[in-house]
Amino acid sequence: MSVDLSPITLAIFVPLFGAIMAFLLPRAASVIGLATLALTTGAVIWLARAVLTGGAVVLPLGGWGAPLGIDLRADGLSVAMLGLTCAVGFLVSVAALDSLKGAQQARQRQYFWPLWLLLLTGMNGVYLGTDIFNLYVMIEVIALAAVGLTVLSGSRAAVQAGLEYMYASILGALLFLMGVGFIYLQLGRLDFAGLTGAEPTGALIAALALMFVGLALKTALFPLHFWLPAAHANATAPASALLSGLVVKAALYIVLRLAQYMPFPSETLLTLVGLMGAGAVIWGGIQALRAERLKLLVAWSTVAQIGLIFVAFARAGEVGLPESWKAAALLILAHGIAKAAMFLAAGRIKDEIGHDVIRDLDRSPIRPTLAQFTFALAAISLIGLPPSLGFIGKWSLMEGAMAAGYWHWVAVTMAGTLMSVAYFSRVFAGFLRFDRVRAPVGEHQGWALADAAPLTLALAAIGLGLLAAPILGFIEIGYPFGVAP
Amino acid sequence: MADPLMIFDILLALSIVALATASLSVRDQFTMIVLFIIFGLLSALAWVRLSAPDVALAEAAIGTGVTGALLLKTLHHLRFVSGSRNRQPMTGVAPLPPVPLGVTLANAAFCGLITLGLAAGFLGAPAAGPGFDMLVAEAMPTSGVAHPVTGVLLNFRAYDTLMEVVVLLAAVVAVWQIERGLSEAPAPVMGVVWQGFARLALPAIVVVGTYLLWGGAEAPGGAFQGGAVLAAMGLLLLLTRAYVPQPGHRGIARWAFVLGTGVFALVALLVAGGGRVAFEYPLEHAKTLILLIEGMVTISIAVTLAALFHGREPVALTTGGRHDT
Amino acid sequence: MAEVIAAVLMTAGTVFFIAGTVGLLRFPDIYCRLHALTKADGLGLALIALGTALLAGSAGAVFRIALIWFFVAVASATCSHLVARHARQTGTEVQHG
Amino acid sequence: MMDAPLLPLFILLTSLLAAPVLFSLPERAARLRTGINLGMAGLKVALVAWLSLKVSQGVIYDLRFELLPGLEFKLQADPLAILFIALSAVLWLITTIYSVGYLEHGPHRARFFGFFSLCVAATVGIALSGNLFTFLLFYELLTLATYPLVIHRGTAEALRAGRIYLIYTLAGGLVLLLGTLGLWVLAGTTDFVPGGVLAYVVAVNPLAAQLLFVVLIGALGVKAALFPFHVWLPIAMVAPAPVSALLHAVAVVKAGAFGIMRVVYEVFGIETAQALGVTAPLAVLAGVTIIYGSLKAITQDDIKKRLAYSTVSQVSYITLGVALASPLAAVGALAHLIHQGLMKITMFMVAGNLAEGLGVKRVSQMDGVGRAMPGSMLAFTLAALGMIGLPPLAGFVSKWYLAQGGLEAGQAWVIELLLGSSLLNAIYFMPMLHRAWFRDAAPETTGAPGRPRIGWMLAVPPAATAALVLIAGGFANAPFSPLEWTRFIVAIEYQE
Amino acid sequence: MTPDLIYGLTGIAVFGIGLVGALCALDRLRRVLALKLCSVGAGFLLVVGAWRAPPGVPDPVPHALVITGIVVMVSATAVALALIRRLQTLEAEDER
Repeated sequence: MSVDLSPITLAIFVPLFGAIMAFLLPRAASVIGLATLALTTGAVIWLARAVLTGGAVVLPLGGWGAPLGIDLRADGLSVAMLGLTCAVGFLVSVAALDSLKGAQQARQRQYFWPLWLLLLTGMNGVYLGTDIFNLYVMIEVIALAAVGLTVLSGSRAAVQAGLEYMYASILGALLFLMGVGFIYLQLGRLDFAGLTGAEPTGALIAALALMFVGLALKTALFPLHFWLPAAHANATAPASALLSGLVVKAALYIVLRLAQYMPFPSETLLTLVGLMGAGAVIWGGIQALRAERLKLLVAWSTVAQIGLIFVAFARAGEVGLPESWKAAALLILAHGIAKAAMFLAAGRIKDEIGHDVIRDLDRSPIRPTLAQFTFALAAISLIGLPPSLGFIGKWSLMEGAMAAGYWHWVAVTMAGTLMSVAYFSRVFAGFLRFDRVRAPVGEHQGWALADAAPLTLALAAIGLGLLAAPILGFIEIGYPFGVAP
Repeated sequence: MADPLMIFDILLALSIVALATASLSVRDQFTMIVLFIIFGLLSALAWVRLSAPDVALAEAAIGTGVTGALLLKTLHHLRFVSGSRNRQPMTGVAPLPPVPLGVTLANAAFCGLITLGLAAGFLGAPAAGPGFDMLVAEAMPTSGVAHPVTGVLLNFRAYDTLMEVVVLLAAVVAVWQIERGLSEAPAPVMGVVWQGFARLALPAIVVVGTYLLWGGAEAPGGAFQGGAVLAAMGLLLLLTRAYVPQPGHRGIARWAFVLGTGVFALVALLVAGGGRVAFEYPLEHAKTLILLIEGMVTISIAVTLAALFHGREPVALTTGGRHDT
Repeated sequence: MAEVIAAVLMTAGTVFFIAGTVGLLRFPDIYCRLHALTKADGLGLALIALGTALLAGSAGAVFRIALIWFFVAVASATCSHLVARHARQTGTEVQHG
Repeated sequence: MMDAPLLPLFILLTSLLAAPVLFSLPERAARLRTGINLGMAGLKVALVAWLSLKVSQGVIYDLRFELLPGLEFKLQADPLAILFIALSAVLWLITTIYSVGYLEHGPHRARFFGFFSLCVAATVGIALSGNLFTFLLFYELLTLATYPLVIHRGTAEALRAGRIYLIYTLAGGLVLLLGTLGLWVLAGTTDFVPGGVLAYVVAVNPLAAQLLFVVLIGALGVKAALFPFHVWLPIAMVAPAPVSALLHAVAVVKAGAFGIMRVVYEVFGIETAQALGVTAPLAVLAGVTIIYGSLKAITQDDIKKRLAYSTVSQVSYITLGVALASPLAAVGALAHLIHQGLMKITMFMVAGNLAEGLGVKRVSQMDGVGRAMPGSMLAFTLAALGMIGLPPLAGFVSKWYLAQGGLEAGQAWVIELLLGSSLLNAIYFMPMLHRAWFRDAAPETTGAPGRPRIGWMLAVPPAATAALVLIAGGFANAPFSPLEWTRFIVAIEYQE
Repeated sequence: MTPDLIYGLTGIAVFGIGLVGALCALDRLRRVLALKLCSVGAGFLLVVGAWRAPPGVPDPVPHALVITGIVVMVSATAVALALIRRLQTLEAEDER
């Protein structure tokens, strides 16, 4: 019996089998983990080639086809998200090899890999899914694995944060499930294609609102962000990088897809989304300015950046939506790469210096130069300075807003940019000030494997800005859904 | 007008709502859990009324039975930990910072508004909605099973079901990683009568669980319900101390956890080929494959649920301590 | 004929259930309540099971009903025992009055 | 190799690629570092010379790379670009020599020279930008590369200055982003084209065009230290002397001034800008800055601060020349871009030498320093006299053309402004010269005579630039002199 | 007044009650329970959606979905409860 494997199924099943193997064989977990990541990346590249040459790929699982069965579908956007997940995931895994290598972390190491690979299964499943109930199951896979990663360190603060995260995650998923129920009531089917062109009835609006609020809770959109800073700041560095760089993107991606197939019924709602995003930009910025610890600052910056993505989403109103999602997608990619780099770098700095209190960074005679440099490079992309991918994302955001005459979104973006300069420069001052050090300063500390991965990510965040045109071209493949056969 | 069934429905609905409210507002946590269990059983009854016996079985066994057991176990743990050390025997958990009444009221009003909105949306939805009825009816003959719900779970939407088993796997991995070190509350001593009952019940449970699994192909029941019933056996074993998990059993436990997921995923992948895609079972083997999957998944579910109830990974207690990373 | 007998048995069973419930609500302490519940409900259940068995079509169904009755009876007895035992161990007082 | 279309890219890469290499060198590899620095700087000068030869022969260099649909990264080498990169290439070489001497035993040299290279790369990029979008990219890179240089000393004061610098320039960059977006949305292109791209927009929507002008000039004015955005410049004086020299003479301030030129000449077009009525206010603003900077300079005792305010004043000559909208004034402005650079870099290097060799940092300490360091002070004197506008020095040439341009434009007040400003220049420079040459030295500044107080690497660069000041003024009409090249540019910009 | 109407509204009410509990409950165990109530409410909605008037046979797909939802919820509950137990242990150790 010859087995005919499709890259779509492999992208989901390889990490699943990897997780199983890593759980069964704890001693070999790291090797299995890296091999799985490499294989998954291979599958995604295979899939990307297929999408490049033949457009969107649809796989009806079980041969039934939607709406009875479940279809997996890969178009440009989903493959871009898969690529982001695998590439960032691979580099974070490399960094994790180093940061979890001590005998002290034996237990963390044993559980990190199965949880992370399950997380990868869930995320890849989300990016390939076209069935909203299936998405619900997938976000639960993500939630459980992500909570497990959050509390990996086992400290009280981490467990406390993990519990809050768990509550938020369950509630978010249940709101989403309730929305699924309403969609079934109204339409009698659950695949994306069934949503296109549906009349905005009461039940459908209720469904949309429920699902949006649930996803906003999962992706930590202001004012539903309360759980995020503690969870991301207290996790261990590789876990933080995965949570902040990748996990929140899954829910964001679903929002993007929903908006794509079920257009928002009103301009007002879109404005509301933008306002929530603006609130996140401002509030996240203020809290980042006040944060006392480096990782907390980075976590608050995630809140602000998520807000910015929603602003990008709302940047040109209802009419501009068919274009606005691209700006949002660019920002999602940029943030995913840069934030992972930044959290890894912050973790390295904390490891080297021994603490991450921002005020006292400049007291340390130890300067992990490379990690600091990486942090600065990542900050460049997050602030949105050229030629980084973050800049290109911000450019398309502002361009669309300006062309449509939505000056308030331009103002929000600029305010957010200035605030990010202000809060990141607090950190730079800590890196570059030397007159508070008593002992002789040691530089170029630790050329560790753990430095290579974040540096690569940070350089990618900046360099990919130069490839923005091909990236944009790629994510448009196979869009919109309804048109594809 | 006075249709007795309708009166029954309304009474049942009212008691469900009342029990939900009561379980959230009652002060004592033990009462809260008991009220919740009654609530769950009545909900299951309501679902029987809505011609959903499979769902009712699952809700009674898993949603209420296992969840109730988990809640009670946690309550026992909380009372043990705080009762012996913090002198807070009844509250069970450290008090959270008090929320101002105004905030609570505002939240409640907010939720009330949402609920009203949802009710409005529900009333506006089509009365007898469109659905999958026709599609399922057409596809049933080629599904390999006779019971539609089993067909949906293990064939049409098998991918969902696989991922659901993955969720269970993720849960047990997460629970093993979360709880560690220190010994938990000792199991309560329950006396001779209980031991005798357990001994009597164990074989019966095995029979019922297997029956539910086997019957699932034609009648209500299936892997999840059967697995939950078998898990009850595990609970009994754990509670009677007939079985005490040992560190040496971890390896076999891991295999049991992943068995269902692994077999399910392997079968799903290996049937692809010859024009078929993943999850597309060849018609002549469909029933066999589905039964194989169901059997393995049942074992995994039973062991996993029992492990979730037990909680922490069985490690030697000498390595206990909070910084056991 | 069988229907009439079944109806009578089930009605009687329901009466016992109602009696047990009244006892649960009216009796002063946990021991008395258990007394009411176990006795009355046990009989009520038996009567209802008997009534249903009369209506059952096949021997298999009768067997299953008998099995259910048996296990519910045993389980409820065990539960009552556990509740009473717990109450006694935690020192719940017997109410006189 | 005769025909190398990628030549501008190579010039950019000489310093852009040097940066990562310099970063990764260990601190102690001083010789290797110096070798790379000087080699790259020398290579760049040679390449620039070649490029200018080619451009003067009429070869067109135009490199494009699409970043977003329709939006290009574009490098072009036009005569105006050549003017600016020639300045930066020559002065980079000189300043590099000076920095090597200045930082001989200082900490963090790998970092310093890495960012130094990056800073020059950004300047070259600014010069070669073929559209406002590319300009913006390098403009921001310049900010990022100069920030670590400004706070190089790592003291609390340096960091405070750095923060102010960063906030001003990044805010400026953000406004420039806004302006670039505005231009993109309004005109559909951001290309620099002689004569401008906005003629249609100006006709249709003059208000939007005026707004755009204000936004762009405001953004560029931050770096050009146009009043009231000049605040950061004197504060940034905490940077090491070579950094100040570079900031004032080539990189930051000049980037702003150069940007103003590009915007006025090639985004709006001089005629369009005049028609829009925005040039006159700009000229007035430049005039105000000239007088204000000079007045503030008089009151400063710190040498570097006095020089900084002098820069505020002098750079606005360029803006003034651009805003006067007359070809002759434009010649003056462009020539001043070069001349001011030469003069100011000399003075900053000498200021650094005074601090290094004698510990003199204040004007009041300058008594008798001329006798202690005659070579350096001679260079300083030449530059100062040039600033004041004494013929035949470089400053005179540019001021002369500015005045002529003012007359040509019918703005007689410019003459008075220039006279007044020269007077003020004399008021703040003459006392320094007087103290240096004619006062007796204070005891702590006199040491053993005859022994050189500073190494040759500190002494030669200011002497070389001072010589250039002399040459640029004295041989102003020679071929390939800045002035001649300037005339070539103006002919293009005024489309004659 | 058909069963679907009655139980549909019941489900929404239970969901709302759970929502109030999830937002306002003071102790951790109760919040978990409130979330479980929400999930039962969502289950009601789907089961009601599957219901067909008596001669009709209910749609099996939502039934399968609810079963999946129940299993998913018990997994999430188990993790949340494990966190609660762990947190309580850590807090007790801190206070000791």
